[in-house]
Amino acid sequence: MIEIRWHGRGGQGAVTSVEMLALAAIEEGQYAQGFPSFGPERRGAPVAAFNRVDTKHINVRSGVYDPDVVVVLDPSLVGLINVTEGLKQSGVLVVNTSKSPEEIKEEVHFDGAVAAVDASRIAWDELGVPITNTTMLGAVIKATGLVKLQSAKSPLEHRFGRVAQKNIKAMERAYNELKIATAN
Amino acid sequence: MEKAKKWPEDWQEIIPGCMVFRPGSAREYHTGSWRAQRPVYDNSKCIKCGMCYIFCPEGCISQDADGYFIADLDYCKGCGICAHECWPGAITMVEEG
Amino acid sequence: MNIVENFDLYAPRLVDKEEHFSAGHRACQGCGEALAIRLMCKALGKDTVIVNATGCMEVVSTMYPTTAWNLPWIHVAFPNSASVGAGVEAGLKVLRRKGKIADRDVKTVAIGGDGGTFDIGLQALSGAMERRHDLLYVCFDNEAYMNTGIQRSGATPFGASTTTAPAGADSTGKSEWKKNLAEIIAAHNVPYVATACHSYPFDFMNKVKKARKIKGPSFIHCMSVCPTGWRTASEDTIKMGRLAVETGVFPLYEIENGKYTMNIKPDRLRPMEDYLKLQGRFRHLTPADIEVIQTRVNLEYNKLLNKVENLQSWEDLS
Amino acid sequence: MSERVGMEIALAAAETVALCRPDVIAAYPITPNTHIPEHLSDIVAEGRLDADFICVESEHSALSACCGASGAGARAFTATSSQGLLYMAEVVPIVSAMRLPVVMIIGNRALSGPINIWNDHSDIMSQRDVGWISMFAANGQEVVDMTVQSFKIAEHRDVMLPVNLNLDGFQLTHVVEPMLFPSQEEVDAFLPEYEPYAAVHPDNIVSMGTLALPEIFNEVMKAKDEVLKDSKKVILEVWKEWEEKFGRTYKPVESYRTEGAEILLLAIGSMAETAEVAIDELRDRGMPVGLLKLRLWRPFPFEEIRNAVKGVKAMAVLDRAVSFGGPGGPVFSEVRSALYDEKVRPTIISEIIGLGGRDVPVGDFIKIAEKAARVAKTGPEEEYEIFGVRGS
Repeated sequence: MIEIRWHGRGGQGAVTSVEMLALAAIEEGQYAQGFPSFGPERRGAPVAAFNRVDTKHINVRSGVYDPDVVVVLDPSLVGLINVTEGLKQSGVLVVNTSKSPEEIKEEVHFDGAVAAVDASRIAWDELGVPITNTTMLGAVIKATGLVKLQSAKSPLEHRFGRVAQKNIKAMERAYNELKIATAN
Repeated sequence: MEKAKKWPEDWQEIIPGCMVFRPGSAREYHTGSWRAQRPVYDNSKCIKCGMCYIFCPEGCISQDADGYFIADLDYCKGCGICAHECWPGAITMVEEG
Repeated sequence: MNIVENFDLYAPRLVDKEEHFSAGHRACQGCGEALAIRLMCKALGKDTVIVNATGCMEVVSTMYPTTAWNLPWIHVAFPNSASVGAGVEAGLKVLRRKGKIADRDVKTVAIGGDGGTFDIGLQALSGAMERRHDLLYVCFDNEAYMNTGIQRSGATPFGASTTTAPAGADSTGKSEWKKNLAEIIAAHNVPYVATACHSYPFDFMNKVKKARKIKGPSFIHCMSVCPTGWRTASEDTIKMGRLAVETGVFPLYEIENGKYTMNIKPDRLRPMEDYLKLQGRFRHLTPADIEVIQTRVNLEYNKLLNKVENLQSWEDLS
Repeated sequence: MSERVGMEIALAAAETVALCRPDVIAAYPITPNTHIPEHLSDIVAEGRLDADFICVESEHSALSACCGASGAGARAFTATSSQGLLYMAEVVPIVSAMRLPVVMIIGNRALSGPINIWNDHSDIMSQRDVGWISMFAANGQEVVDMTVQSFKIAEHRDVMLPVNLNLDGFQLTHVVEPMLFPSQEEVDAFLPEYEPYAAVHPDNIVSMGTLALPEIFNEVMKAKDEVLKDSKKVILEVWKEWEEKFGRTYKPVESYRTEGAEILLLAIGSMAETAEVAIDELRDRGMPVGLLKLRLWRPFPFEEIRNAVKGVKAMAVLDRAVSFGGPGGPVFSEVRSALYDEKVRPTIISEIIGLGGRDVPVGDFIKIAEKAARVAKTGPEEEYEIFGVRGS
């Protein structure tokens, strides 16, 4: 079972990210959970959301403490909160940043793998808004290989309707533009 | 109307939800026993206006074949509204007993 | 002698002979509310569902295993006859739409006393009126919680002695004025709002018939004399209702699409003392207290007349 | 054919309710159940369900409107949580007394105060003795299945009682996961059209909600109690039919790895799933431990509980509610009372956990199982415990 923690700010759509990833996995016949952190946070506040993905029914319904993957939707959260808390050394940190993955690795003192993509710029280019949740989905799919990129398309189409193609394009760009610094 | 027992004897006899499927079955209970005085009609004064019928809270006043009114003493509680509202003065309240 | 409004000879010919609210109910001798319900049912006819709030009328009419009702009737609790009514109305509407019940108009009529309407049921009533259910709500107002033993409600008039607002050395009974419920409901843009009283039976029944025809919410506030709670003679029930109207303390009017009509307009209002002195609940009032009440009644009556004279129907405003 | 779809469980509940073709839905928003009525209103607005959605002004009116609709012969549904359930509380026992088969989904949430929007079971436990059938789902699939079952059980002529289906707020309501949805045809075949025992309509006049005097009240209560107890027969029948048609098994008390178990955990709701992970770990270590999952809360499955504990030395009952100043968690006190007359019975301890959304990780179940193993030898250490509370 793979556990993922997403960090974002209220209103940035972290909950949509976990839903899209869970639906992509489910579409492939895998089992998945996607859930928010259940907090009362409002727009702007740092929030977290979670995924679990497995090949069999997932019966754990407690919180995620030792994620395999951490995703950071908002560059400003790195340094503000401890994004690597509990992250397994064998795991991967996926960050929206204009910096290189090596720079981030240094900044957060993480020995495991770090993947970086300038999702904000991609989102501006493709969507015209700095909402990176669908863009970062592409980054996570590339970094983890949990699902095929193709599998995320139909959930996005279903969710975003008219603007689905733009979101898919953004996701694909992040998938292609992601840079990875391997574990030490 | 089928006359029911005052109370169902056993719990098995309770109708689901205590529903009552016998509309108007309150008539099984005779409120006439509450009465201390009863209305007596003097038909020679009655103009058959029907105000006694209209104003009876029990709805126990009806019209006979000749158009005069009678109170059903099984239900009349003796409130006296009919006598009070009968402006030709055809009804008087008389002590029971 | 002006006994009843629009006095019609041979009254029984004008009304439904069926007793939809049957004898054998256990209301007090001379109960104005039981009479009002009996009259309401005659005006409604058989294609009606009655939704009753907890209160005197529910308790006296449906002692299991019997019922005084010859109409379909449902009671759930005290504060919710409007919301139960909303559910009945919605249920009948959907079932009719789906062809599961007969395709004909059956009116849902929710009823409650003043406690169940002015106080504990006001939220549910407001919601039902706001949601525009096809629902007639009739409030039978006897001006206190009579079922529990004459406690003060939002409908109890100023100066009345009740068991929770008693008159005493330091109290003249209830120290607040009666809530104006008809105005509150009218403010929901309800197309038909009326006040009525069992002492004007044809006026009341006509209003019920009018309200029944409204497709949407309608509301009737029916003053219902309670000889037990008011401490009046049981034979005076009709007279007391008449005095409430003739003194102007409870004027009979309609608000149709915002247009006010006074239905019974006495040439001169009788003094409040005529009304108050017959009631045990007001026995403690001094002439000064009565003067205070008289002043307020005059003011409220004039406010109403002002609306009657000046407010137009919405249809004329659009 | 069933379709496997990923969806938030609250939305899945709404989709399943829609498959059951309710006539009237009346609901009021309250976290964490809100997504259920929200999504139902979407489904009605999209024209996928021919129903009246009454957007009431309070939960009291939500359940009242359901009473009215059900009394009129319509299939009625509502959903709520926590304070909303308490606001309905006046009407709750009346629905069962009137034998109106309303179905309600409760997204379980802690009662205030202090105000807290997260999961525990204090809401439903406060409405325990009201004459409703009460059941718990532990995952999304069970929510889907049990929603359909609830209507069938409630409306069965031998039952005619309201059903509340409990799912943990957030832990279930807000989780996206895969579920198998029965098709509309399958639901229609399983759940017949609602044929009311009686309905308020001039074509068949009835008085509903009458007054019962002391002379009759004992008998009325006895009748209400008997019909609730008897409903178990229908519940078991419906579950059997479900198993035959859909291949998924439902029992009043379900067991997980209880073969040869000397130690048992008994859990209710979604934590019963997490507890399985702990049982697997402990079994791997060689501890003879198993898990009971209580699905049917009312009518309480006395016989099944008695059968399930044969040969067990100690059992920890996990409650998500406190019975303040009482004998321990509400589930615990029921279970213990069920076993009181047994000649041989396990030592039972009451562990209260997961209050107001406090997370219950796998390690907590392991610690509790270890404690149960300890008291099997030494006897109970206290009346009950709020597990893991700081300061003790």
